[in-house]
Amino acid sequence: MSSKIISEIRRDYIVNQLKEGKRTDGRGLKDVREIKYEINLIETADGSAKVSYGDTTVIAGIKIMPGTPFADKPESGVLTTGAELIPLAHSSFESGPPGEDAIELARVVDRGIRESGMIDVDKLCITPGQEVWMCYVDIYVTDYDGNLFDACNLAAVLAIRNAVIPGKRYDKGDDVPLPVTCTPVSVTFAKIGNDLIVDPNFDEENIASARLTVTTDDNGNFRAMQKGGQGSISLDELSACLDMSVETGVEIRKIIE
Amino acid sequence: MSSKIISEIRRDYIVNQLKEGKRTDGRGLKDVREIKYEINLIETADGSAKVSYGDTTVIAGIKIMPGTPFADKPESGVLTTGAELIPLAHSSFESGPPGEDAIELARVVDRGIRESGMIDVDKLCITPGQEVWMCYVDIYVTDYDGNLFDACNLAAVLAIRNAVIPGKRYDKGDDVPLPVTCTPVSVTFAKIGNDLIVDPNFDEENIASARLTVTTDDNGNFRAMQKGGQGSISLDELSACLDMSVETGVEIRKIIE
Amino acid sequence: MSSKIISEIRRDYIVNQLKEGKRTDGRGLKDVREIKYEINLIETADGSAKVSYGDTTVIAGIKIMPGTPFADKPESGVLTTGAELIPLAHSSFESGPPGEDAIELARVVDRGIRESGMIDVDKLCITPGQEVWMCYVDIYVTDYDGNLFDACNLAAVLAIRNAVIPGKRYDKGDDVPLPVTCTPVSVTFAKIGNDLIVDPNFDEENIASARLTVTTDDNGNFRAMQKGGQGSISLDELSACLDMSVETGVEIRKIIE
Amino acid sequence: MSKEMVLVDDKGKRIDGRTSEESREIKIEAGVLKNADGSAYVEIGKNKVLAAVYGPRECHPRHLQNPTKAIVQCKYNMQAYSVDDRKRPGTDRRSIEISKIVSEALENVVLTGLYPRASIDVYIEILQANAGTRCAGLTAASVALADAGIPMKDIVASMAAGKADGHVLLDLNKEEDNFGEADVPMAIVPSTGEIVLLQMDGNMTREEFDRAIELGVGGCKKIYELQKDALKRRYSAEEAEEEDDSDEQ
Amino acid sequence: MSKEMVLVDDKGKRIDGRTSEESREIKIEAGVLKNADGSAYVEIGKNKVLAAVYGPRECHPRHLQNPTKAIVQCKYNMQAYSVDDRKRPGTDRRSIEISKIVSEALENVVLTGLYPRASIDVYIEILQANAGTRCAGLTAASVALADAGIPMKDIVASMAAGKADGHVLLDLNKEEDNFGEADVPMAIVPSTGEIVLLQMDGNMTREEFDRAIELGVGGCKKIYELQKDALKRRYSAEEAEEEDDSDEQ
Amino acid sequence: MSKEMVLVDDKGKRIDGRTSEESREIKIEAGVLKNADGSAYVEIGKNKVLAAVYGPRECHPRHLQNPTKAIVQCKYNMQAYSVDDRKRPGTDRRSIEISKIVSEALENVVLTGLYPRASIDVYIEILQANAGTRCAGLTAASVALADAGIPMKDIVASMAAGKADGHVLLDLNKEEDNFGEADVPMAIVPSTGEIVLLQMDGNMTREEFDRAIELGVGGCKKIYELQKDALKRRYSAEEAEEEDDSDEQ
Repeated sequence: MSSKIISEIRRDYIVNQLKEGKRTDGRGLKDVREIKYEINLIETADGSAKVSYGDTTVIAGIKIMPGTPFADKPESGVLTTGAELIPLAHSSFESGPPGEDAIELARVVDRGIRESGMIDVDKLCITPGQEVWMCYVDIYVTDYDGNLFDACNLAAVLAIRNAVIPGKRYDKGDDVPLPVTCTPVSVTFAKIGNDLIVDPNFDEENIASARLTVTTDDNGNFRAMQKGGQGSISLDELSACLDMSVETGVEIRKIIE
Repeated sequence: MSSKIISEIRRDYIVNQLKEGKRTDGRGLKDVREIKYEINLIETADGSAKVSYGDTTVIAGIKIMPGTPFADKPESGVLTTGAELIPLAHSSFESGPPGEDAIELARVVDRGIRESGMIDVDKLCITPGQEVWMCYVDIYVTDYDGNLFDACNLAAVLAIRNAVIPGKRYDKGDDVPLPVTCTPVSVTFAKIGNDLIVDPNFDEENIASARLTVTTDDNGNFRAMQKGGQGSISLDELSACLDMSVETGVEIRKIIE
Repeated sequence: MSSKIISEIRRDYIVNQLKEGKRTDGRGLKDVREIKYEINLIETADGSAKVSYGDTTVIAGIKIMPGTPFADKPESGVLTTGAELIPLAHSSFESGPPGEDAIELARVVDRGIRESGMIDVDKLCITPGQEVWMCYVDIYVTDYDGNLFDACNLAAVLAIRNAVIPGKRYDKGDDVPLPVTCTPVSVTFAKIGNDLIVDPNFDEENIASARLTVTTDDNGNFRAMQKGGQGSISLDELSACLDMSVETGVEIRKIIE
Repeated sequence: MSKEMVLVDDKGKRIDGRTSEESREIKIEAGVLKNADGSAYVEIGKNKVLAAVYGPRECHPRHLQNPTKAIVQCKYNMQAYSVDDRKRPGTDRRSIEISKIVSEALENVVLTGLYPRASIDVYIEILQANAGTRCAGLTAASVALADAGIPMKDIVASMAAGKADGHVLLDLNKEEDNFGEADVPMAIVPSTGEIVLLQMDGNMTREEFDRAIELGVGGCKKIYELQKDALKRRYSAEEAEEEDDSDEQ
Repeated sequence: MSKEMVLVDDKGKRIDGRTSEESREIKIEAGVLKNADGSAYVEIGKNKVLAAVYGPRECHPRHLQNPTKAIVQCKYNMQAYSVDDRKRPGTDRRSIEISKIVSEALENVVLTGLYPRASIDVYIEILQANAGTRCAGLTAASVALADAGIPMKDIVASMAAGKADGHVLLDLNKEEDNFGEADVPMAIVPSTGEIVLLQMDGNMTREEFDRAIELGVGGCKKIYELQKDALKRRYSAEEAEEEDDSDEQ
Repeated sequence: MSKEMVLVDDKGKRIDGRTSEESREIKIEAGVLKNADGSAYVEIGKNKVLAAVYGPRECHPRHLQNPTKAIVQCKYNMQAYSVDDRKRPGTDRRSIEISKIVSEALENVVLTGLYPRASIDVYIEILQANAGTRCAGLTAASVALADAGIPMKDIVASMAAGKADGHVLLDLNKEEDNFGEADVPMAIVPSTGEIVLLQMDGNMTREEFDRAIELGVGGCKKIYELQKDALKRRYSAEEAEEEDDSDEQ
C-alpha cells in the first residue's frame, strides 16, 4: 500500500483544483471518464467483455457449467463472482490469493448482480435438486487507474448480457442466451474535503476520505450500496450521491445499449 | 510466546511461596480454582457449555449433522474436536489456523472423550455404511489464565451431556439426547521445582518445567494422559498425580452433577 | 539457496580439472557415478525402490487404489507423481509444501513415465467411466548430492516395474503386476564452461550454467526433455547430449535388468 | 421460495410482535473479560456477540505500521456453532469484508494520531447469529474501545434497517432478512449524525431507502444510549471496586 | 482416443489448412498497458497473451536478493476463462514450472549485472489458450522487457514444434497438441542461435527430433522479425507523440 | 469391531509369537546419511524410521530464537507410502502433536544452554509404519543427536506398552494397537529413570497402568543398550576409516 501514497504537492494540487470545481484530468466533478468496451473478445469464455474507464481496464469472463445446487435452493442456478488484482495491472498489486481489497470488490460487484436479479437463476435448473447451471464470473484488472468498482461491475454486466449457456458442450440441450432481466449499473463517488466527485481516478481515490458505490437498476431503484474509507458522509451528501447515481446510471446505460 | 515470559521477580515469588506450601492466589497445592458453568447458552448449537476455572473461561458448542461414515467403521458416528485459541482471549494468541498448542489441546480433549467411550458412537448410525451422525465439538477459549486442558475438557463434556441429536431439522426422526455413557474428567498437574500443583494458572504454567494431564472415568479408571513440557517427572511423581487425578475427578464430578 | 553457493576456490578447481578432462571425484566427463538399488524395501507400498547415484539417494514408493477416472479418459487409470525435497536430505531443503525445484523435478519424472507409455493405463480400468486404478508415485530424496532427475526417474521406474495392483485389498480381483510396457531412462547433462558432463554431482550442478535432461525409451527414441538453468546450449551441444543420452541409457538399462 | 410466509401482518405487526420502528431487545455489558484491555458483550435479539480490544500495541506485521498514526485492525469471526449449519473455523470472504468495513468505521472515531506506528486490535466473536451480527459486533467493539480507555471522538453506534413484505422495518431478524426484500446495515457517529458504515442490498425505491435511513439512524441513537449506560455501569463498578480496595488498606 | 481423427491429410495439409512448416497467424503489439514499465500483447492463432514488466525495482522477499545482479522473476498465469474447463484462480504446479523455465530463459539475455539486488518482474497472463501459451508468453515477455527499456543482449523468441499423424509440424494447435504424438517448445537467442528453453514430451526418433528443432528454430526467427517490427512501431508511435507534444508547446 | 480376533492366546502368546514382556525385533544403525550432521536408521518390528540432525545452526524463523539457549525443533513426517491408505504429503494435526512432544522430550537431555539463539533441527521420516512410530522415531532421533556430536546429558530411549485382550503388553504391533484396549507410549532418561514423554489412551485400571509403566521402562532400557551398541559400532567404523586414511598417507 506504500505505493498508494502520493506526494503532498500532488495532493494539494488536486484539492486546490477541486475548490475551483476542476479536476486534474479536465473533468467536471460529476463527469465519468470515457467508457470503452469490447464484447466477447475471449472465445474460450461463454461470455466476456473488456471495459475501460479512462486508463482503468478490466476483463470479465463467464464460464457456465453443470453443477450441484445448494440444498436450500434446489431449483436455482448458482452465481459466483471473483475479482483478481493481478500484479500485471499495477505496481501496488501483489501475487497471491485475493486480499481484502479484491474480496470487497468482488463481493460488491456480486451483490449488484445478485440483488438486482439480473440473472434469472430460477431458469438455470437442469434437474431439480440435482443439477443446475453454475455461472462463474471472473474479473481480471489489467490496468488500474482508480474506480475498479464501476469498471468491474460494467464488465461483468456486459459479459453476462452476452453470455450463452453451453448446452451442447455438456449434452444438456441447445446453446441458449443466459436469461437476463435487467442491467444493474454502479456509480462510485469519492469524498475529497467537502467535495463529492464521480468516478475517481487513482490519485483522487488515494486522497479521498470516503467512497460510496451505489448500484441502481433500470427503474432507478437501489440494488446495492457500499460505503468505504475511514471518512464519514453526511446525510446530505448521501442524498446527493443517490440523486447522481440515478442520473449517471441512465447515462451509462445509454452508452452500452 | 515472548509474552509468556514472566519476570524473574514474579517467578521467585511464586517458587518461594510454594516452598511454604502456598500459592499466590491463596490456594493449597492440591486445590482447583472455583469452577463455574452455564449449560446450553448457545441456541444455535445442539449442545453448549461455558466453563470457568477461575479467570480461565471457555465455551464449547456441539453441532450434529448427517454425514458419511468412515469406510472401516460403517455403522459408527463420527466425533471431531477442535479448539481455537482466539486472540480475543489473550495477548499471546494470534489469528490464523491453530498452532501446535491449540492442536495438542484439541487432541488431548478429543482423546479423553473418544477413549472413554463417552459418546456411544454405535448408536449414531442412520443408514449403515451410508449415513451416520457427525458430531462436531468446537471449543473457543475466551479468557486465558492457565489450564486450558481441564477447562476445555469440562466444557466439552458438559456440552455433550446436554446435546440433542437434531433429528427433526434433517428429517431423520425425533430429536433425542446424544447417547452418553460416562463423564470423563481431566485433571492437570504442573511441576514447579519439586512441587506438584493442581490446576495451574497462567503464571504457574509458565514457570512449570513439566505438565501432566490425566483423564479418568466415573470408575476411576484411566482413559487418557498427556505429559508436556521440557522437564521430566519421576515415577513417584507420576504415582502421586495418578492418586490426585482420581480424588480430584470425584470432586469435580460432584460439582457438575 | 544461499547454501548452494560454493566457494570461488572450489569452483576454479572444478573448472581447471575439467579443462584437463577430469572430474574432482575421478570420473571421466561421460561417466555416471556408481548406481545402487534395492527393490520392494517398503512393505506398506505396492511397489518401491531405493536408488543411489553416488551419494545421492532417493526412495520411490507406489500406492495403488480405486478411484474415479477423468471425464475425458473414462477408461484409463490415473498416474500422479510427487517429489519431496525433505529437509532430512540436505541443509538447503526446507520444510513445507514443494517449491519450484521439487515441482519441476516431479513433473519431469512424470513426463518421462507418462509420455513413454511405461504404464499401460488402458489396462487399469475397473468399471468404465466409474472406477479405475489410481497410481500414486511418491518420491522422497533422503540424501542429496546432485542429479535428482536421474535418481528419481530410476527409482520411480524400478518401483513401477515391481509394483502389484492390490486387487485383493479392495475386493477387486487378484493381485496382478502393474502392466508395464517399457523402461524409460533419463540422462542428465550439465554444462560447465564449454564442457558437457554427465550425471553432475552437487558441486558441479551448482557451477553449471545449464542443465539438460533427456529421457529415452528401450528403442532409443526420445520421450521427454527438459532444459534448465540460465545458460544456453548450442545446437551442437544438444546433438552431443542426444547421442550420449542414448548410449548412457543403454548402459543404465543393463545395470537394472 | 416460501411465498406463503407472512412477515408483517395486516396490522403492521412483525412475526416477533414488533412494530416496524421497534428494535429487538438489547443488552450491552462492558468489561466482561479479564485479559483484554477492553471488552464488551452485546445481545440484540438472538444475536450474542463478544468484543475485545488489545492496544495500542506494537503493530504486526511491521509493513502495516503507519509512521503518523495507529491503525485499527478488526477481526470479525463467526464461531462454528453460531449458525444453523456449522461454520468451518477460519476466515472466509464474508468475514474479511466485514472486518474491513468495521475497521474503517472505527478508525473514523479513534484518535489514531496519538499512537504512531501502533496497532489497536479489535476482535469480534459471534457466539450466536440471528441477522445483524456486523452491527451488533461494531456496537460491541465501540464499547470495548471505550472500556479500554482508547481516546475517541465519539462512540460508533450501529443498527440495520431493511424491508420485508413491502414494509420498511428497523433491525431485521433472521426470517425477515432471509425472506425479506432489502437489508441496510449502517453505523453513525451519534454526536454528528455522520455515517461511517453503510451497505445495502435488495430492492428499494428512493422513498423506501430514505425511510430506512431514518429508522436506522433512530435505532443507532437508541443503541448509543445503551452503550453509554453500559459504560457508566462499568465505571461505577470499577469505582466501587477501588473503594473496596481502599477500604481494605 | 479418437483414432479416426485425421490431423494431416494425404496432401500434407493440417486441419487449419497449414503446411507442416507454417505457423499460425501472429500478431504482436508493444506498449499496450499504461501502468507497467513495459508491456506487450501477443496473438498466435487463438492464443491471446498479455505480458507486463515492472522493474528493475526492490526485490521482495528480501532473501531472494542477489548482491551481484538482478533476478528475473516471471509469473505465468492462466486466467479462469482462458480454457475450456474453468481454471480455478491461483497457482498450480504447471504454472510454477512454466514460470521457472521462462524466468531462466529471460535471465539469459537480460544484463542482470547492471542492477545488483534488484528484481525485474515479468507477468504473463493467458487470456485465451490454444496450445503454445508458454511460447507465446515468453515471446510477449521479451517484447515487454524491451518496451520497458531493460538492457538485454538480444530478444528471446519462442515457438514450439511437434509431431502429429507421424508428421513433424511447426507450432501445434490445440487439436494437434491433444491428439498428436509429441510437443517440443523451444526458445532461442536469435543472434547466436543458442537454445535457452527446451522441453519435449511424446515420442520422436532422432531424425524427427532434428527436424523439429530445424522447424522450431525457423519459427523462432520469424517470431523475432515480428518482435522487432512491433518494437519499431512502438518507438515510432512514441516519437510521434513526442512531436505532437512539442507542437503543442 | 471384530470380537472374534484373539490377540493373546490362552498360553499368553501374542499373534506374532511374543510373550507379554517381549518387544519386537530391533535394529539400530547410526550414521546412515552423508549430508546430515548426524543420522540413524531404526527398525522395530515392521516400523522403518530414518532420523537426521542438522545443527546447531542459525534459528529460522528468527522470532523463535531464544537468547539463552538453543531450541530443539523436531519434525515428524509419515511418508506417503508408509501406511495402508496413502497419506497425502504435508503436515497434519497428528504429526504436529508428535513433533511437539518429541521436541520436548529431546530438549530435556540436550545441553541447549551451550548454543544460545541456535536451532538444533531433528527430522524423523517414517518409511514404513506398524504401530509405535513415535517411539521408534524418538529412539532414532536420540541416536542421530549423539551421532551429530550434540552434547547431551543422556540418550532418550522410548517404547510403548499397552493392553490387548485384557493383558498388559510391551510394544504393541499394529493389530494389538488397532483392536486392543490401551496404548501407553513413553520415553525415559535411562540414567535417572525420569519420564520425558508419556501419553496414554484407552482404558486401564491403576494396576494395569502400573504394570504398563513397569514393562515400558524395561523396554526403554533394552532400547538404550541397543542405542549405545549402534553408536559404538559407528565410532569403531569411523576410527577404522581414519586409520585407513592414515595408511594411505
